[in-house]
Amino acid sequence: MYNLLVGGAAGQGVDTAVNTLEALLKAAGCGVFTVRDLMSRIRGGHNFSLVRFGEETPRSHSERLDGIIALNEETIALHRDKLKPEGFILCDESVKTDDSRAIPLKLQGIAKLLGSGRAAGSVAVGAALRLFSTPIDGARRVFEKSLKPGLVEMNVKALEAGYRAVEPRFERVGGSHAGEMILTGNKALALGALAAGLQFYAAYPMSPSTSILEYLASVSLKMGIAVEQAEDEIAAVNMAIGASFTGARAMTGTSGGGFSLKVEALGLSGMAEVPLVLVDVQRPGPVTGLPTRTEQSDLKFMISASQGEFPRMVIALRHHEDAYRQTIRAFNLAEKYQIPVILLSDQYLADGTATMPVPDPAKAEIYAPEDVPAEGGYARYRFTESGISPRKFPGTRDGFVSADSDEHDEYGKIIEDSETRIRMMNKRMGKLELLKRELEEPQLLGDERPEVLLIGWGSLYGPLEEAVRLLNAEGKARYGALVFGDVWPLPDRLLREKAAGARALIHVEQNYTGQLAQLIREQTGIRTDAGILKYDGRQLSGEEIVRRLREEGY
Amino acid sequence: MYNLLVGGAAGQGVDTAVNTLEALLKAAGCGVFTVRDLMSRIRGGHNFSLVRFGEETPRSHSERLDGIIALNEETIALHRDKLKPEGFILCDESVKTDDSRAIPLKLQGIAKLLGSGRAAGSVAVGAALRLFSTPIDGARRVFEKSLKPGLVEMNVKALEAGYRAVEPRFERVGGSHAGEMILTGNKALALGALAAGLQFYAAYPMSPSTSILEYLASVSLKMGIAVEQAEDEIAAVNMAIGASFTGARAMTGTSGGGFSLKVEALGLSGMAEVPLVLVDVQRPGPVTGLPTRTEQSDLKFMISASQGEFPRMVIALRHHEDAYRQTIRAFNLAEKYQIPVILLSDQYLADGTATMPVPDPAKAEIYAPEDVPAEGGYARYRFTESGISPRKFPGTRDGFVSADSDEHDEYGKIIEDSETRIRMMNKRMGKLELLKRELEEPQLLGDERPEVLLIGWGSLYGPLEEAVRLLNAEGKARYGALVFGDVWPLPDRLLREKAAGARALIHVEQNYTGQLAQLIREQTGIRTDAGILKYDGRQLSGEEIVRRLREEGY
Amino acid sequence: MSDSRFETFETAWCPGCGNFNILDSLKNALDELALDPHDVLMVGGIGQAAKLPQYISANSFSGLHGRAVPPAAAAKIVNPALTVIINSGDGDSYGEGGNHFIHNIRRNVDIAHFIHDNQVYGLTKGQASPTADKGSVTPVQVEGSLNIPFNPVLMAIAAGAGFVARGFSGRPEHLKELMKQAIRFKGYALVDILQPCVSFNKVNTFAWYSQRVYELDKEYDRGDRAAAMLKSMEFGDRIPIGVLYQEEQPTFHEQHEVLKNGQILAGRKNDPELVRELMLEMV
Amino acid sequence: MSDSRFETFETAWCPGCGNFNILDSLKNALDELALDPHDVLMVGGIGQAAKLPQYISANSFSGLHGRAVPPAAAAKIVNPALTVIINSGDGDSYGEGGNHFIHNIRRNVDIAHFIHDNQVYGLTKGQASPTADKGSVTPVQVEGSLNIPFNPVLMAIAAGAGFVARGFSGRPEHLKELMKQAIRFKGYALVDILQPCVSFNKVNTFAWYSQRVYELDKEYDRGDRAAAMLKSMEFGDRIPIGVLYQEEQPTFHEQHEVLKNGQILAGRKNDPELVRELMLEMV
Ligand SMILES: Cc1ncc(C[n+]2csc(CCOP(=O)(O)OP(=O)(O)O)c2C)c(N)n1
Ligand SMILES: Cc1ncc(C[n+]2csc(CCOP(=O)(O)OP(=O)(O)O)c2C)c(N)n1
Ligand code: SF4
Ligand code: SF4
Ligand SMILES: [Mg+2]
Ligand SMILES: [Mg+2]
Repeated sequence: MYNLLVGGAAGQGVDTAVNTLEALLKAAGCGVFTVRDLMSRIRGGHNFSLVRFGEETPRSHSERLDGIIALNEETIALHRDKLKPEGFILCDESVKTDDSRAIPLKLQGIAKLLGSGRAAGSVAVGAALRLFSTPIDGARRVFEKSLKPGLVEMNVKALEAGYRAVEPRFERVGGSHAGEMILTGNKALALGALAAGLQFYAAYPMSPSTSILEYLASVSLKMGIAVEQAEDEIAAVNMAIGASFTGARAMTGTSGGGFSLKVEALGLSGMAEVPLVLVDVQRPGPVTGLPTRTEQSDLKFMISASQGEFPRMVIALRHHEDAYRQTIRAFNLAEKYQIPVILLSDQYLADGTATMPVPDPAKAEIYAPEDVPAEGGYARYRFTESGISPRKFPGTRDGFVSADSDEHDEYGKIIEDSETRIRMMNKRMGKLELLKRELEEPQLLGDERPEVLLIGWGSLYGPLEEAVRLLNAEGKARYGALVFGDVWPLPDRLLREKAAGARALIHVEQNYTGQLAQLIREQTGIRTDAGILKYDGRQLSGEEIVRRLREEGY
Repeated sequence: MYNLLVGGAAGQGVDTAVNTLEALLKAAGCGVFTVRDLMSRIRGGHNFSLVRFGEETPRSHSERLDGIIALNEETIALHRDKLKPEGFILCDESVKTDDSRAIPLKLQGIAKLLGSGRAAGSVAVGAALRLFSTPIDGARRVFEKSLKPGLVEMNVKALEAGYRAVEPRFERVGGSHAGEMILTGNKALALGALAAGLQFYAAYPMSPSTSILEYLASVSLKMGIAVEQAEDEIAAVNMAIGASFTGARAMTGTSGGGFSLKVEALGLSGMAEVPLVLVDVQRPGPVTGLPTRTEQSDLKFMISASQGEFPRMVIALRHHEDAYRQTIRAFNLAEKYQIPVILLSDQYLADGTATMPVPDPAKAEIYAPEDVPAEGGYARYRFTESGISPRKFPGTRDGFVSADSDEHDEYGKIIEDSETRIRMMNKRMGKLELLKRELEEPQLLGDERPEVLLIGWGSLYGPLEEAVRLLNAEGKARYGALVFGDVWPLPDRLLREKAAGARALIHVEQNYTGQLAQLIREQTGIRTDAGILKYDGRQLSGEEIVRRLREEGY
Repeated sequence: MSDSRFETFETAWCPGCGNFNILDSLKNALDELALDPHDVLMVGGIGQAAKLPQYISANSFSGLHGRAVPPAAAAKIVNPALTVIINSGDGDSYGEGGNHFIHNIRRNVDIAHFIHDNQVYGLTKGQASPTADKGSVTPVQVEGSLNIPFNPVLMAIAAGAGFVARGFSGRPEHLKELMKQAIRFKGYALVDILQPCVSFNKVNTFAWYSQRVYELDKEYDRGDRAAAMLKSMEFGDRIPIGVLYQEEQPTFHEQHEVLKNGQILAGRKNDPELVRELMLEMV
Repeated sequence: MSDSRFETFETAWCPGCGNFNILDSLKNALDELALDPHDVLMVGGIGQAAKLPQYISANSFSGLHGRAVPPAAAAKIVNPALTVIINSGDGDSYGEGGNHFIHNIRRNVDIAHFIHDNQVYGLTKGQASPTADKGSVTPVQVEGSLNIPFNPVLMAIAAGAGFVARGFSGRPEHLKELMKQAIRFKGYALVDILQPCVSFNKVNTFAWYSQRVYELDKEYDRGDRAAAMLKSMEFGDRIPIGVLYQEEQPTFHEQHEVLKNGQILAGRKNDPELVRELMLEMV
């Protein structure tokens, strides 16, 4: 596996260069994984991406760089300390650096000769690929997909010029990923939603969730669905509830601040028993925080948001394939139990790209309730043996369909009596018990019988996978990691089992307070022995987990 | 202690009758406690109040009635089963009932003779007071305070007529409460706020919090403060924050639904370090739920509301005196630590009235920070040894004052670097540790070394006090109750101590999931053995707690 | 009307409340439009007015305070075969829900929005609503409301609404006709309904309104936006009722590339082949 | 101006952005008004425009997206000695913050509200804002925006604002004068500022606006509300800039029984004797 950093100012073409790189690496068979480190601004500042590639698709970034593509001087200054001794720095010849690893090229010169300095990135990408002994055959096709027709030829030439400018240095890696997709976590989630039958998406722009809205909008005409930018997040969630009530599979997405505004309507979905999928793409808080960076600090908020008590499910997304699969599952669980299901993602996963096999959307199982005939007049909130009231939609001739935010009777009419209240509460809360049968245990990574058990959730999957691999390779002890996807209700079978056998339990989280560890203590009584926490908006790498574990003495 | 129920349709004068009763009982020296059972409508339906009085001020209602004032027939049907065998039912002679305890009177007849059927309630009140051997000397003064001048005479006469219509039946009770206040929990809270220096209150009407807004508005001119009805709850909380930032002690209040809308700004208070007191008067959820009834189901919501992590404090109000005292404390803690402090009340306390000694507002301690000179230019978010940055207000000549919802540096300017982020997070979260030194342990009721320890919070104080009294009177075991006021951060010294000595721990809560019990498990690892829960919108009485404890076998 | 297809139920309103006539007018309007109750979706927020959807036999959505419009618009978006009608209060629609009011006018989904305008928050016992007159004294506005009253019809026209009317609960026949027109109108249609609250508004009573309202006559040109704005500013000794402004403009559905051909999203599934094509674009 | 009392700082805006001129105009306006920076409170929400308060040496409050107005109004309420100015975006002020926009006009607290109107959500990379033209194509409005554009000046006049102006970032001197008038105006004052976003709005550019804007001249009667509404509807080939409407009306403070005498609530304590009196009323 190799690690390449591409850095420059916002607007300098870091993204274009990375896209080209990714596409050509994939075309050469590599599994690719990229994380994006962005500043909250449109131009200027310093942005960089870490592109990692190898035979298998990596699931996390690494701190040890094999190469740097520096579109400006700052990039070298900021990142050279992570470059391996044998690594390289591709930069324009004008850049002043005393680093012996630098390979100054006429990036600008070549690009300008070809017509525009904007092609400089392509020159660098060509050179980098040559250094990694990777062919660039598919270049034209790649540019045809990503660029305006007029720019294709120039960039192909720039890429080729870069390719010719250096000699191969690293052994070629590759695999069988050429036929896979390459996509961000947000797109994987969006595809899952479409496969699950999404008909209505409403949202208000907010980093890092906006690309779900934008992607769905861009395909809405093809798919024949409605994608609506709402006037605010409150409208977005209430629209999604209205759409779902009327019979369309509906979703709404945002980040923490927008979710805060959806809290009341979250309860409406629970009370009115209207299925709803909500996405929270986490970023560092509180409030505006660090808008374009990553964190896992909304867990407890998701579990207890909104006044009163009602059943809900919270699923943390671990990686790209998980995002696709869990989104489909979220729609089915929301519909089956008529509850809100929250998908908890974060910037690391949402903006990060990875290669991933093309799933078969026709095989996506779509929950379809039996059409129960209305006995004696349809009652939306009928007390049934199963605990679930059959759903119908406005327009049915079987009766009238209602939704009510007040406490209500079976027909959805306001009540205040104690008996009906208790029955309705029991009916709703009973669904939490039913949900428990649907829970997926966390994924166990590393050793089957770990002595040291790491516990994490969501997008730390990749870094934890890497960490236990590195740790077990050392062979000093048996390390394992449990990475939770379902976080509420909390599955506890595997945790109890593995915790019982481990000598140390360590939670690893991207937050200050160790929220999963707290939840585990509340739900199971199990205490962790130490925690590795990070809350500066940058994701832990596998290497950092290992390092800090050592510091903690495990 | 006696228990009297006054019932009728909304708009029939239940409230007026109760106010008169309360005032005259207090004038006679009684301690009085009234709970209100209201329907969410303006006219019609069935409303009733339970008036309890005795030598000491009761802190909870009782289910065993000594008398009923029935302003309509329905009242008898609904409540007669709770009437003691020796109890009475005062009703109009037109009411048909076969209950031998009924004392039919010409309530309407006398009232109409005096000028208006609306005085019927006063006739009944007069009769009831006579039955309890309570004098009615202060009647005129009472009516002069509560009625339009034209109605005073009529009601005095009505009361006297009722008084003459029956003979004393119960032994007089009384005490030394004549000089005390009688007020609702919401008013006690509002007085606390005023004593603490409240200058700005913004809110949007919502039951059962509206009377805070209305009371403060009614005294705003006298006090010279600003009370603003905002266009929505989001505006209310953001106005309160703006006012506090500018240097006024500020508060905002609502119920759960409104709080849901304030969640984002709660985080702003935490991030921008702007002191804020927020009131959540709980009612049964989810969402609209049962708008005029009671519940304790927002606890976990309050503790984890808003994205990201920041310090906050949550204080549950237990009774009227507590409401006054804790509100003052909330303002001081909010200001000292520059954090949001949430006061968690509920309908039972908010709408319930009680007698309470007049506190001395001049003795209310008001936290006043030292005026630290700005060294080298004022920095709002200065890193200091104490962990607290000196506050100044816009307009100071010492420098510029800023507030920022983005992560920021000492001067409040947006930053994105890792180092500053970490220092700022540590600075803010460090305040949670400082807060722990301020915590008040829960109040221990009953036995000092309980074998069976009940655990509750907030307004269950009264019912729990009654329950342990009843239980200990039986003498079968030693019972105690710990009633939490400070719930976040959670004080745990007394709990650990008493839990260690008890053979059984039982949580008693007005919710479905046992939220305090969960929190205790999360924070201390201590598990309860059973729970007594109620979520039908009606408060547990001491008697019901005892009964259900027996059912659970304790 | 004895052969009505719509039943109404017992309410929790105060005797004498202006809401009763509104319910009657609505029932009659729906009958005269010969709508099948099963195709009608009544939407409300929270408040006295917002309880109306609970009191008539049709589908109903009783959501959150201030949030009646977004679910109503979405319901219509996913199933245009439904007749979607909102009945809600002035506090709900213009106060808490003000942002949705403005922006759904801009969205122009084909729904009818009937606002029971009693100038108070009825259910919470009488505080000033946005339409309260300056100086109104309430338990919160103890010295009288200071705010410039919200003029819903003027605001709606300014925001671009295509159908803007004012009705009066004391003129139920006239109101019924307005409701019919609003329901028939293609696009967002607003009827602000003057509704006396007998419990909390002792100023703007039936009598007060009856002395002031007058019906716009045939001469009035409802197509002139500038004139309509002027007319909308008339609110005092004389208060015009009727359709203040009407001008068809493309609805949300008519302009929407997906929906313009009558696509019904409710109950629909996606074609996996199309999803596969999207995936292949990422290869 | 070299002897300015206001410093400005390095920004995170794109080179060529319309925001720079706005910052300059503001700085010059504040200087010419001879304000002490310590008495100025700059308030913003979240967005590119909303970063402005961070870029000038004054007190600043950078709150939540869409929520600039409520804290600004409250700050002025509790300390009327401050000059309170909001700089924020069109998405922030009219989209997320639409309800506060409407209702704070009604409240008429003496603050100035400067809205950088670039017709897009800049910071989130170019989606349509409420003021976007019909048909604007963006990453979300892929088939072009369907919504009726929000007309801020018309809406403000309809809502009852006493000072409503439109400026253009490409006419900084003119803009500066508008800002000065707005700040001096007693009551809520709105200046909607046409602000080209060079990164995301490729239609409404400096050139596009320069060809269209014209300054209202002396003849124009800014006191005629009906005419002002008509004028506000002019937005196309010709776009008027200047003060569209101005009419003093009682401010919040002037009407408020507590505040009208200059009461400053900031830093104030309550008299315990008064609290005691309230308590005794309950005895
Ligand atoms: C989020 C939220 N805030 C406040 C309330 C309390 N509330 C219920 S009804 C109402 C006002 C209703 O006024 P309006 O919409 O004018 O209806 P009316 O009762 O006058 O018909 C309020 C403020 C609520 N239910 N939810
Ligand atoms: C509650 C919330 N929703 C969404 C966002 C994301 N957001 C940040 S800035 C912005 C739009 C800014 O647009 P505008 O106000 O027009 O300012 P501009 O950047 O164009 O100057 C949005 C949607 C947020 N920060 N908070
Ligand atoms: S309070 Fe007013 S609006 Fe509500 S039902 Fe009674 S009269 Fe009607
Ligand atoms: S994105 Fe647009 S508004 Fe924002 S700084 Fe760049 S040019 Fe200006
Ligand atoms: Mg109303
Ligand atoms: Mg903008």
